[in-house]
Amino acid sequence: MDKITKDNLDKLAAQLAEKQPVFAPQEDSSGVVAYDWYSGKKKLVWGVKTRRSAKEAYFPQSETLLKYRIRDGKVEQENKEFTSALVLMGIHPCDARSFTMLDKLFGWDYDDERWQERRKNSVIISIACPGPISEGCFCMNFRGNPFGTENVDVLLAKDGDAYHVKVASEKGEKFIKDNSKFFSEDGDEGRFGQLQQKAETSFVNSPRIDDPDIWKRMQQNFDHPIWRELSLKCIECGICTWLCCTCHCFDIQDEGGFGGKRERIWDGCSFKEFTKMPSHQPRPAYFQRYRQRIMHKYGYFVERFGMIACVACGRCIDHCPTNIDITQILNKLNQVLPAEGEKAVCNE
Amino acid sequence: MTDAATETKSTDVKEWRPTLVAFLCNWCTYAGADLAGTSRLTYPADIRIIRVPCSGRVDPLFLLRALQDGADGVLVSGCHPGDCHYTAGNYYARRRFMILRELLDLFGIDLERVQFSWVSAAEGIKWSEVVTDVTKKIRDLGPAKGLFAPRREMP
Amino acid sequence: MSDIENALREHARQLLTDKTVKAVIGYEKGTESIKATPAFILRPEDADRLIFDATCVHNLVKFAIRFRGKVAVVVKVCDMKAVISYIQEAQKKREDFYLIGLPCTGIIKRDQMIAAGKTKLEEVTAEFISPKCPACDYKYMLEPDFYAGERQEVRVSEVAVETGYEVDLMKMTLEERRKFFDDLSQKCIRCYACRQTCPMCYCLQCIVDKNQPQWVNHSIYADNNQMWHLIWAMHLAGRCISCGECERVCPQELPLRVFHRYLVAKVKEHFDYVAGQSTEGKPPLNMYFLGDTENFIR
Amino acid sequence: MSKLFEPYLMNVEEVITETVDTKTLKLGFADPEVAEKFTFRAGQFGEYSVYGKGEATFCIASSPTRSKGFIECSVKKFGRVTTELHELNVGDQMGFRGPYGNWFPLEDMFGHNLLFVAGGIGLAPVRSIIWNCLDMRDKFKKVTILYGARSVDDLVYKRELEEWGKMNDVELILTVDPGGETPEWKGHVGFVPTTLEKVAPAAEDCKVVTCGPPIMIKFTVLSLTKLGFADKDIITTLEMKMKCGLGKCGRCNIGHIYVCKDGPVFTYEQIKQFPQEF
Repeated sequence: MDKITKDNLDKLAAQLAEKQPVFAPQEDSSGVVAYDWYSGKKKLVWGVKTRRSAKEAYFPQSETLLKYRIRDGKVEQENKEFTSALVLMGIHPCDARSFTMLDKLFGWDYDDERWQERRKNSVIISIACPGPISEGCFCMNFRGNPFGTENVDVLLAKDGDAYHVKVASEKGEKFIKDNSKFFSEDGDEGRFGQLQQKAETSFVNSPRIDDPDIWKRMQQNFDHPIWRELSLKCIECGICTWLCCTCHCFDIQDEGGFGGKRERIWDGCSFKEFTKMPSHQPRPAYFQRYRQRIMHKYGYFVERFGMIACVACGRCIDHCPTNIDITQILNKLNQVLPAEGEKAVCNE
Repeated sequence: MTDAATETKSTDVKEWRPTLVAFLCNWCTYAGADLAGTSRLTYPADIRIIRVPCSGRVDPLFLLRALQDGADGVLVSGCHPGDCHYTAGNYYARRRFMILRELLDLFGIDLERVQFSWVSAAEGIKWSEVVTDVTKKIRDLGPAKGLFAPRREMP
Repeated sequence: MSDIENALREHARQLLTDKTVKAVIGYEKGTESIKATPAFILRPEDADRLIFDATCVHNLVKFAIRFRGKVAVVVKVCDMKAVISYIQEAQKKREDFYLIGLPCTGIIKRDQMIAAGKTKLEEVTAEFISPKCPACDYKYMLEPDFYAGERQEVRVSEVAVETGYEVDLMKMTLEERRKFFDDLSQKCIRCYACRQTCPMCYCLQCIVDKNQPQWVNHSIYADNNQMWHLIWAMHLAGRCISCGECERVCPQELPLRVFHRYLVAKVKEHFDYVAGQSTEGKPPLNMYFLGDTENFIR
Repeated sequence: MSKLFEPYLMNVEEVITETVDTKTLKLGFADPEVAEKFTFRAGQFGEYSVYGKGEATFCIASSPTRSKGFIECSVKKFGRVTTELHELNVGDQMGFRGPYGNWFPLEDMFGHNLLFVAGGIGLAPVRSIIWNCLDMRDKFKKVTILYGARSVDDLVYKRELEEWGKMNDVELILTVDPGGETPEWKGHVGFVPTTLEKVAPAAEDCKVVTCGPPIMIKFTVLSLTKLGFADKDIITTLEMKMKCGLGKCGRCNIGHIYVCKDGPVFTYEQIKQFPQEF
């Protein structure tokens, strides 16, 4: 087992960034810690919960798909090239776990090459959480782990000023060998396990999901009146969607006149325009849009891909302007929805 | 950015000529500009005229979008107060642009790039003077490079 | 439980029992420390959930628009300006509201408190009080239908303008201001939480969502973000009621109110108008005087 | 597929004005290699893009048996992209991605009576399957087409309606909404479901394909059920806003169904299982 000091971690990021894009948590001028592409201008901050999730590395909020130019009605188009060899540093284990879910989506039937290529060619260096790093954290309730190694190549665990290193994949082993000058021999072999145990036990007080199998009952209660009541608080902004690890809906828009580009841009089901067609709006009411978000994560996605589309990072809980707490919503549903196999009687 | 605008920009810096977008009220300034033409008055040809029904029709969005899409300056011109074809359009416009100017000033855009004038249908001479003066000012300021913040593309 | 809360619950229960209102919109305890959340009380027996303390930061008036018919809303002194503007702009009628006033001594800035490691209401100090609160004069510009607790005396506010803003933009040069806004718009992620929470943004379809023509492009590059901020500031010029909700909800913690604070001051200077003071009259950009200044026009 | 979002360049070869607000575009592939390889089934859709304005989803309106190397689409002027599609002239270029989605179960329809019920621009996908069936006429028994529009002027594919009317082995029933008729109008007057009940086609051994505005589909299906058609014999195609067509962008969700991948063609039996949100 190896060890790396904090100073060396900063230096490692700076050195890697000379050759390839490095995605790492940095502090911006308003004091918000968020993942960004390393440019050396902002301060690197390790182990603090980032404001936005790591999906941005592979699936940026807006991305140019192609460029075009029109001359006399004739079109020239050119697919936009992209870099796929990325290094993702300081990723939270929950963020890394979310890639499993998005892999399923971007890889079913049609392969999204932008996602897949980047996934394949990038290295993920994760920093384990010493416990809940914000009030919203509840990953242990949803089969996550503060020391989880799903999709992770190298896992670092903070201990004082240094990090213990756990190699989690072959790619990670190669990465450490290539950058061996930053790492040193770790004397204390058992320490990593101790830290992990400590972190896991500290999750006792985090928000609890009463019944993680709630999805089985949600689908049959699509028309339950509870949805109307639950959605009253929602102001329909995009915070939960934009900050979420697994929200993946997008829009494709053209920008420019005779020369321009086609952009892929995040979109969210809480916005009215999401499903609006000129002739027809399938989800005209507040509660329908809100229900879509919850149902998609905990109902439809499970049915389609066999897993809940939530890694329990708690960002939506922490930053919702009106404090809509997803764990509370699930617990409330758990209380009011009838047992499996029965259907609620809709009185509206 | 239109083709014409791109091509103007791509030419040699020495020969740089500004792109000036003007929103003219149909009833006064547009007729005034017409008069300037029929009177054979000359003024710089850097101006691109967009005819609107009234200066009150000019939404701040028009000006902002022109600036975003590469205009080096914008000009709004309408009827003198009291002469509006629709009675009061220019009065509303006056208030709106007063606030827009304050906002753009706060935002760090040189106010010389955003110009307003009242030119009536009889003032062909005034129109040619206004255009000459505005164009000169914007030429002195130079190209509006990054009038809006540069884009940051993802790798 | 304080007297205010007692009176509030008692009255809410009464209102719902004799069906004066459809719902009572108030505050209840949130799921995280020092956080309240909007509560929609539809049944008399739920009235006991209502609370009121310094964590009740939200402006609840916008939620009232969602209900048809009469609803009771808990309004702080600052929120009342939204009610006034709704009546002034003919979005709601006075009789659609049942207004519940209460004595408020200031609300907290939760994000800053959490960042400073303070998680209890007792730890609130002056620096964690919202900047709009010291400037408050405790005077309801529209008389509420019911007042919970003991009536607060109108005071002369401690400070003339809001405090707590370090950035004084007009002292900067043009280039510095540009840099400041470039930085701001690079960070914006266009979640539109500012728009959605703004009580004065009630359009059925926002200009940025209209696509014929597409005035503001959807991608989040800085120039498009600036278009959004500028056009939003323009649409709120003379209408912004300075409630500070946009800044509170911003997930990127952007100082969004720099635009609005500046325009509020300028509207006052040019047109001698302050939004949310009277249900009569029109917002300044919807009217004109023959003698308005025009020194900037050739 | 390596370039998932890169459309094929298409040449506009012909523009046919169907009604005041509907045009049919005949699009040929700019790349002859693609034109050679391209195949589709009746009922599939594609993403049509006008560069600079965006993409929109429509079905392919031509029949696979009759369009080799080109496709046709019929567009009603509604939103941003459709308006721009109407501006295109012969010789202009646009983009097309596809074909996506499933298709009408042609093989299941062999040996049965067929009933096609369409309203307004909803005839476009149905036209594709009608021509497909008529080109293998001996595989089917009786063929009935019921088509309605708001007014006589709003009937699309007038030339082909005439052609179908002349065919001996096709029964064509036309109807217009009350108030939309002209003095010369010889067809029925009444909404599509009403006319359907009046005509009352036999339900035995019959497959129905229906498409139209959502409200029409809803009542047509009710009428069909009343006439004794089985749920599994009623086939319709759904309309949802789509952006990618690939089952990724998430906006065509109806429950766990992605209309762009599992649909757009569904039987009424399937639709009954979905959450009522479309």
